[in-house]
Amino acid sequence: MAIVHEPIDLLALVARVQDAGVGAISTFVGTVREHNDGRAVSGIDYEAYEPMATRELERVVAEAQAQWPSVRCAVVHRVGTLTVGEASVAIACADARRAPSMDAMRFVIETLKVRVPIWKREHYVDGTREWVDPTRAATAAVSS
Amino acid sequence: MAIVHEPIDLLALVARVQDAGVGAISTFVGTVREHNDGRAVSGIDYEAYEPMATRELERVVAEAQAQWPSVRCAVVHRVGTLTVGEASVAIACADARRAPSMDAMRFVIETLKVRVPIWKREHYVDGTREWVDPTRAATAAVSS
Amino acid sequence: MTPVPVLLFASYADAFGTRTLPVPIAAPCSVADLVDAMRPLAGGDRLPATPLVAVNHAYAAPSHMVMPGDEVALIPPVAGG
Amino acid sequence: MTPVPVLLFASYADAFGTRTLPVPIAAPCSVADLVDAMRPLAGGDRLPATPLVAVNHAYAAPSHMVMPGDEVALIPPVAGG
Repeated sequence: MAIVHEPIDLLALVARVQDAGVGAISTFVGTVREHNDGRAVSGIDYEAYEPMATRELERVVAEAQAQWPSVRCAVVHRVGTLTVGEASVAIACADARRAPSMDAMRFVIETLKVRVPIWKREHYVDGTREWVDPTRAATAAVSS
Repeated sequence: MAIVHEPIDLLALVARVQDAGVGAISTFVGTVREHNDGRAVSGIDYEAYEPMATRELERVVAEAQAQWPSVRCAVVHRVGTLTVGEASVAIACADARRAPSMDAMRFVIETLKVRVPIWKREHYVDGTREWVDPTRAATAAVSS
Repeated sequence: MTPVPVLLFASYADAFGTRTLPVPIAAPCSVADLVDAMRPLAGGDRLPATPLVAVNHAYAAPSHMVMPGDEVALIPPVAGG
Repeated sequence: MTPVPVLLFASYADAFGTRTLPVPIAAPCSVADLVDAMRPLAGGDRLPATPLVAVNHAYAAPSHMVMPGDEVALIPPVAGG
């Protein structure tokens, strides 16, 4: 469970949950895409309240493991400026069986998105930048 | 969509579905585990009816794309003798949004398991081998 | 009569001791008739009541007609993944 | 009175023009009172009705008491992933 400033290594994350008792590994990778809400995106700044984000990620994983006790989970979220196609978050959940690995993976990404103190500011091709607010339909544009 | 005889390269699979419009990539990896139904497993032989398995994989992916038209899917299944911890199957489903990528990934692994003509013979630590039959509670042991 | 070659895999290949079984029946014939023609052969007692059959790489119903030259395979319970 | 330093991030840091805002209120005080003391400050008009607050790296209810030395942060709507 970590906030990192470097590109995410998916295989290293998978290796952390791998084990001789594991038969299924589900992963989720979030990437920067070139469009959002109809606007052309050139990149995203990710910012975190790092000590709290790390603790929230640990709490989310602990809750997943309370619900699916045999699942092994690892999560990493990147901060800094990312370009289109780069991974911002990666989750790996491993279990003897596939259903718990998939259910836990989904729980972790859905819960992470509503609770972990991380923010993103999109850079648009037109030169503006904007903090993304999922609680509002539209956000105020801030000139870059 | 392929049957391969070499170790699976997860990152290459992810790269095949990656695209500037992609914001979410869900993957599933099936691995050989050291226990099944309480027996100690040392490895698994995977066998496929290769031309049909390839076509069934293509059909499963086509059905996923009919249900989630924007999802990009790639699947690879390995055949041959695998040891504990090695990946037998990998699926990557990418989309602008996470829900379709996760739903399509789950559909592909569940459908693959009931339809694609691939078989596995477990090698047990006690020296016996057995073809796994998911339709029967117990399968007949064949001495190695 | 030219026998119909049937491809066998996994436990079925073990049961019949071969990966290609010449089945003594003339095509055209139904899938059901083809399976019935396999039952008296050595290993045929290990077939389930309605084994899955593929014709030209697609699952085929018992009533499907097998034509000369078709690629026919018996599909044991699958266990991929 | 020693002001309570409040950590700000993202759009809130932009609104107040700083990443650590000394809020003129004496601890102990409730989270609700702390937020109210921020509203008259420059940028305070951009706060929502009930902004999320974290005390010592955990979300805190409006009635939670902030003690001297606590690490207090205002949490804008999160958008990770």
